[in-house]
Amino acid sequence: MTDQDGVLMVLAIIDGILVGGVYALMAVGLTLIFGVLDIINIAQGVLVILGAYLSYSLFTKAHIDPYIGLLITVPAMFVIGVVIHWAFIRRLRGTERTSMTLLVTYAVGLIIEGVLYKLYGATNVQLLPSYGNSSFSLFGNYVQWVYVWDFLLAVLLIGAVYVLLYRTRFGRSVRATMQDQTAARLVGIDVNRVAALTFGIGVAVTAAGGMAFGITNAFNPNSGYDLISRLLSIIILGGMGSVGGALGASLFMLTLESVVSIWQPQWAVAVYYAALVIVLLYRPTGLFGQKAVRAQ
Amino acid sequence: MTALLRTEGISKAYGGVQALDGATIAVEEGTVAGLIGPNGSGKTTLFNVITGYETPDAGQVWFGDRAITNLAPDKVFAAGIGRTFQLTRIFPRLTVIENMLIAAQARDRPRNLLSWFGKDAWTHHRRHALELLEFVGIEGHANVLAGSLSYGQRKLLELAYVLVADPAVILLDEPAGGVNPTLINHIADRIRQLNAEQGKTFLLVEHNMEFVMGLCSVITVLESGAAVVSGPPGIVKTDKRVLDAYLGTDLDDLGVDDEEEAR
Amino acid sequence: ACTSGSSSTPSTTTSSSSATTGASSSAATSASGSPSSSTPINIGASLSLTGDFSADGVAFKQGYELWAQDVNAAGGILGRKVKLTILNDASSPNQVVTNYQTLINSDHVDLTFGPFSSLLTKPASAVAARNGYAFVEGAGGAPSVFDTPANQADHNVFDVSLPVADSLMPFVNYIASLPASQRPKTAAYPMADDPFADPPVQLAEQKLTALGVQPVYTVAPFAEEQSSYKPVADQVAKKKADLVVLGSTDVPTVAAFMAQFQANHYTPKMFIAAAGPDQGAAFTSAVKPGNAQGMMVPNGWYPDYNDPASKKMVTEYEALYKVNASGVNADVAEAYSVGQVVQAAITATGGTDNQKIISYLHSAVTLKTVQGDVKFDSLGENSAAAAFIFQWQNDGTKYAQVLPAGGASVAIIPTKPQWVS
Amino acid sequence: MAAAVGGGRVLRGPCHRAALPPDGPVRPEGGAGTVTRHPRHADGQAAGLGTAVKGGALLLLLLAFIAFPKVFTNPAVTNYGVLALIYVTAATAWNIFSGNTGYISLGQAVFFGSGAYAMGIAARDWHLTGTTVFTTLPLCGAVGALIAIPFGLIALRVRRHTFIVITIAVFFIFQLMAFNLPFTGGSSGLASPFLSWPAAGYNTPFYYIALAYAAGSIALAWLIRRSRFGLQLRAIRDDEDRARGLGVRAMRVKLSAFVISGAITAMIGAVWFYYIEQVEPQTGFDPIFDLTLVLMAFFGGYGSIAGPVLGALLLEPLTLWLNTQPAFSGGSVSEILLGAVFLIVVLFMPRGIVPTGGELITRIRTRGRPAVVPAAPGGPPASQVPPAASGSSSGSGPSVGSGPSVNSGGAR
Amino acid sequence: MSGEPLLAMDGVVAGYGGGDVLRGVTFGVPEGAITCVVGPNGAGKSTVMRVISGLLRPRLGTVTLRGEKLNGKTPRQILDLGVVQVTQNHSLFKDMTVHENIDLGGYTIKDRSTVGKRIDAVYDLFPQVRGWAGMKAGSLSGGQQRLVEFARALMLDPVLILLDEPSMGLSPLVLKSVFDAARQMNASGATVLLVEQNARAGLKLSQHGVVMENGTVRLAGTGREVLEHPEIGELYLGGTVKKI
Ligand SMILES: Nc1ncnc2c1ncn2[C@@H]1O[C@H](COP(=O)(O)OP(=O)(O)OP(=O)(O)O)[C@@H](O)[C@H]1O
Ligand SMILES: Nc1ncnc2c1ncn2[C@@H]1O[C@H](COP(=O)(O)OP(=O)(O)OP(=O)(O)O)[C@@H](O)[C@H]1O
Ligand SMILES: CC(C)C[C@H](N)C(=O)O
Ligand SMILES: [Mg+2]
Ligand SMILES: [Mg+2]
Repeated sequence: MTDQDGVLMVLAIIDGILVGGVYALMAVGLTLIFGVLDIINIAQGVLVILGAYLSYSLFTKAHIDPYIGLLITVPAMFVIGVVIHWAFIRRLRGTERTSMTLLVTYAVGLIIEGVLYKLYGATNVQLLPSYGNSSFSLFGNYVQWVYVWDFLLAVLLIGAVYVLLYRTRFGRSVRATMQDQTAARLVGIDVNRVAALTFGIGVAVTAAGGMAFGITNAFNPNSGYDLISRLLSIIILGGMGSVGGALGASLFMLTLESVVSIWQPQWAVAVYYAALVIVLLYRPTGLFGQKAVRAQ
Repeated sequence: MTALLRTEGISKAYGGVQALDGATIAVEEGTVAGLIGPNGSGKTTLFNVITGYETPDAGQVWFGDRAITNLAPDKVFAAGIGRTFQLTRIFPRLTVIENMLIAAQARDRPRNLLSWFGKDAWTHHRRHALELLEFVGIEGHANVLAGSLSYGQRKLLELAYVLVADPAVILLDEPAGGVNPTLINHIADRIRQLNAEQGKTFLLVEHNMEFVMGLCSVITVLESGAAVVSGPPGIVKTDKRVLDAYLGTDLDDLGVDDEEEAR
Repeated sequence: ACTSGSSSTPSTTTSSSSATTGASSSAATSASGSPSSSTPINIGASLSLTGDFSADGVAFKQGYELWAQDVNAAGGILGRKVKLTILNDASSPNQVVTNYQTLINSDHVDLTFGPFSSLLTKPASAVAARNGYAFVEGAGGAPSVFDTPANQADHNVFDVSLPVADSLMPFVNYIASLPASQRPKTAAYPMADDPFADPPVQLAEQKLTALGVQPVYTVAPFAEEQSSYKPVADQVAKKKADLVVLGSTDVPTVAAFMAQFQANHYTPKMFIAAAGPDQGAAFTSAVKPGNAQGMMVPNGWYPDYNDPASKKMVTEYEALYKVNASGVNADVAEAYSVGQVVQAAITATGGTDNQKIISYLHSAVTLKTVQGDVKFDSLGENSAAAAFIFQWQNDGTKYAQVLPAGGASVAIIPTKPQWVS
Repeated sequence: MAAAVGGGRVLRGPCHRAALPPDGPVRPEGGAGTVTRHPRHADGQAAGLGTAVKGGALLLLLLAFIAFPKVFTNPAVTNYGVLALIYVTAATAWNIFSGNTGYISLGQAVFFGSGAYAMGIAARDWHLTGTTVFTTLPLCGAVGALIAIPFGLIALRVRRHTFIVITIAVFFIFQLMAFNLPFTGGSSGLASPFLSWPAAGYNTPFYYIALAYAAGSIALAWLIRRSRFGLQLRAIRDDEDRARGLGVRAMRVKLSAFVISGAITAMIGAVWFYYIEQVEPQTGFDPIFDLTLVLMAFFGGYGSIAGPVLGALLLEPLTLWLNTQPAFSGGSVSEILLGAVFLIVVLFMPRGIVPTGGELITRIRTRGRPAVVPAAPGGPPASQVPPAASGSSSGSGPSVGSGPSVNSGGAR
Repeated sequence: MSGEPLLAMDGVVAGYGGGDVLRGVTFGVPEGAITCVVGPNGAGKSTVMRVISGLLRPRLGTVTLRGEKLNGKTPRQILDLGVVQVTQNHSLFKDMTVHENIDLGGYTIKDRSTVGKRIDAVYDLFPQVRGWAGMKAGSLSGGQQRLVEFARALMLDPVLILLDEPSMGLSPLVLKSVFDAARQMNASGATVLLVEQNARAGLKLSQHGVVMENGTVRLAGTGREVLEHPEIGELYLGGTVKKI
């Protein structure tokens, strides 16, 4: 490895960490929905895009800064999540519940995507606040401020979700519901309400992920598809239901990818997935799996 | 005569909990042995270690003169040790009879492809399975999904499994828990009969003293992961340590009324 | 690319396989047998209105529709109105095959127009080939489109657009024309793994290196995944090359590279991308218009192209979609040209007989389109197409042809200005 | 959280104590849950009659499928048949492995694409043309099987969600290999040889080949379902560790099913390749394909043979058809409609078409009848049989939160 | 023996979708007493419990608590009326700690300080459980889990407590403490409805006995009547005082 490579390596690592923050932000909601509720949320990618479009509309139409706009988009997405759960997912039970949630979320994703096409067309857009590409220098490399904000936002939201799940009565009821619905009902938990709220929260935090995505990437209604398999693999690598794990796994994944792409960009994705396979063979419950809400 | 199944100094810790602490037991061939001990003394964990569901931190498991310590569950079964589970583990989405057939065919070694795909090759298993289901009184549920059985019925199915699988050594983890008393007596009779007629070896864990004391010729008492006493029922039930740690003041008081007649 | 080796004026009667001819005449002639002037000419196409190619597919649809509208406003072709049936293929090969089978066999369209992207053009053209349909298209430009066995047998594919491999040549020639001191010293060639994006970039790299431009980033292509863009762009930025030739296929890729370059306080002196900046307002809405300044892209068409049909198309488009001329996506013109070529063929052959149309289009005629001249070689590539290089100027409000310098309407901005914030 | 459950061994789930089925995190309360009785009748004669009727119906169905391209000769129609049957085969192959074992594979496109590429490469390198290309089908199956062995040996060491993600990972690795390996044609992919068949009947041979594969794989699925092999697979689905304790050699059994599934999928992938005449990395190794199979299986009903078949027969033509309707132009309308169809089905058939249908039938048939045969020795119950159902409970049927409630529904 | 039944089941028909499991169950649970239900495996005892606690809706018939109709109510509403159930199968939240499980037993108590007090009280009653507080419930042994479940049910002050086979898996010494606790709760006013396979122990503890068979009530009477009924004894209670 030459000196030059060493410099690029540092750069690649910084890149991985920064982009990892954005992916973590998109994955937190999925950790709640898939990892905790065991709902295979195929619509997560589309929900990210929906969040991005909400922020985009506020920004272009009402000139609300994307970060401040979260005060509106997060509650809006929460309502959307609760409605989706209340209308469709609530009815699913039994051993097919998990599999049928895939059907429901796929359908919801299709509909949201269709509506986005109707509203916004197929043209790619991006959230372009004035500070979008401003950066500061670190170890001779430039770091974009938005990535820093997104990273902090990810840490903040992940912390909030952690506190919510592990430090509150509501969080206890969520975890209880997911482990044993019957027992939860016997201790007086309204399982439908708890699940709907949790789903709502999962979708709500995705609004932040969408904003972060939209500020760092151009997108159109179809852009969500490429995200879902990455997000799934992130939360499994992090450990099902482990909110902190989602961040750790995002950083691992994006850093690896960006380091490999110094030399072999065409194999970067494959190297990440190969590493994923190897890690999971040795830690089937993921990097932070032992803290998972559910053991196997 | 050397013991058919032995464990030597098995230890197993989970975090701070020492579930097994040098547990050494021996089961002679052709006996009905008992394993008792307070809740959490490590009985189930010992079963798990023997049958390959857990890896011990230390110690050896011997089956005859073969060390089977770290064998996988299917290998242990193939060696001739079958077990039941305390918290039942049936196949909820298979029918009861299918549950039985899984166990019944376990020791077959199909020679050709056809016998893998043909089902008629094992109709005789079906007959045997139905007979056992009848014995435990759930033959009426043969074609019902096992997940819909009542708790006690599941326990009975567990028992029927291991009987139909017919291993040389049968480990039973609380076979009587949740089972109707009349049926418990039948089960005891069946075990005696299998033992006498086919020389089957049993090791059973039970909290039903009536059942254990009446059935077992040797009883080992486990406490805090170690075997503390071993001997015939008469000796064990009067041992001071057993009384203090497990049975309470004496056997006649099974936690019911004081005037409970001796059983 | 052309493996058949036939001369530039092939005789289509021999090149069409007999089986296909037999089968096709029933479908194609029955529809065109009695061209009463009242029956409309039914034209079918499949486009990616959703899915991966939707951004371009929708623009293409606008082009087809605009063409049909113009034709009908002018009284149709041979007195017959044009009726367009556009189906959505969701960017899926199964769907595109289904759509063309439906258009041809159920809707009995008279003629077919191509879909968007080389990926879908290949299976679609095979369906058309076996049914004896001419397949005029504007967005299947990869060499592999023309090499398919079906096309080699039936020669029914016609791409009205510029063959991709040579598209960067005007730019290369421009560099060659500069005095050595003014040429870029170093160049970076990042490219996405795509059959459309790679050939021109590879050719440009070869030629420019021969000219003495030192390649500083020639790493293998990156996967077209959003997570790849930032790291690759940052690596490229670190090389501080004077020239960046980006093998891109769409707007998000170019936008990502631009953003990362800006964040790295790196402005290449010249920045040319294989595709993306040609998409008009769709491009400027994804990057800051000010940053579009100086961005270059090869293409066959530009809004100021001095052609009456093109001017008319642009005016109509402006009115219809409320954008200025520079906001018109080049996809629109590609689609429009498809219509024009077919229109010329119908007029010349006096009907919608596909075999006649195929023969006609292979007869080395030169046709006029909004994209300029079109003349097909034996496998349907447009040998007459002129490659142009365009540049965004006036802070992203003007998209102008700058190369080749001779016919250029506007002078090139030789050095890309700093990014704006 | 002092004592973490579980050890490090990959092969054994750490949680041996729980009576938890490997599938189903929301732990159903033991017995509670809607459970439909197995459709087999205790009464032998009735069963025999039922089988005859079923067999007759199946035969008629098969004849209908054979007659289809003779009746509907329009290639636009037979095209639906070809694509639907390709998906029937692929979904059934998925079902042979995933439906039986409960290991949800989202990596079937690995086989599909490899089959397509195998045929493409073989035809290219051996200069095969015309119908002789079809002779490579067994080879394509062998390629699928060969890939399935290492793939399975790796992926089948982990369970549930981890397995799903590993299949996704392997899928992406294969897609990138198709992009980057020297013999795959790179991002341009491969074109199939040219078939000089007349357009009118072009689809028909493909239809019959696909039909043969579909019928063959369904028959195989059925054979497996009723065999010892199938029983072991389903035992693995319910509780793999327990099955091992009963002597089931889990890895061997799972892997066999995976290999069978991979071989069939690869062969049908090759058929698809020849039909579409191209394969590129994105179309051969298409993540949507993986998802589609799973959607089809769940839509029709997971766990039965008929479910995925029905799902494929309904969904593939429906999706294709919606997009061919100019009335839904703009594309997004057809997406919204398709989504709505899904949601409506889920609302009314929350367990998929086949299981919910079967459950309804059982519920109606057994209404007011005792559920069980007397469970213990003893005379008839002393108390009276309840009055006939008066419908007073106004449809408030039994509603238990969740439970092991799998229904066999149709073909089992 | 206090008179008015606290809970009354009248002609209850219920099932799980594959026919009726309960086929007209009628019996009363006298207030302030301990009532024990016995019967063979699969008779429907646990199903009765599920119907009472609202987990399963009956198809026909009524369940009333002090005259108030229970069917149609949600488990939460029934819980709020003071009916607490310990189920037969293990229903702990296995990946949560024992402490969290106990805490969740008091989920319906809004006031945190009351919850804290009750937890202490429960721990005092079963000191072993306090020792396991930090462990994951699923890692406990079968008997230990049973005990935790019982302890969790004691978090509320129930009017009626439903115990589905409390004796299962408990060692003799622990069983004694559980039965003692049940008796103690009964003494302080709670009505107990118990299902037991350990019929002699269960019936001895109870004032009333109910024998179920095949989804119906075969016999109801005082505990001793049931225990000494010759036919019942032979069929379900393991014979009359048979010595093994
Ligand atoms: N996976 C595990 N993680 C943590 N602790 C465990 C685990 N398995 C067992 N233990 C602990 O080991 C001890 C022994 O448990 P085991 O189940 O063997 O007891 P047992 O003798 O079978 O009790 P019982 O009579 O109640 O069934 C218990 O304290 C239990 O908490
Ligand atoms: N979830 C279920 N789905 C279908 N049938 C069920 C279900 N749970 C129980 N049953 C059936 O209902 C009948 C009564 O079950 P229940 O659990 O009430 O019996 P029980 O009297 O409690 O038996 P045990 O003493 O074994 O616990 C049994 O025949 C059983 O098969
Ligand atoms: C940019 C590409 C996706 C489309 C391009 N017009 C082609 O020929 O393939
Ligand atoms: Mg135990
Ligand atoms: Mg019960």
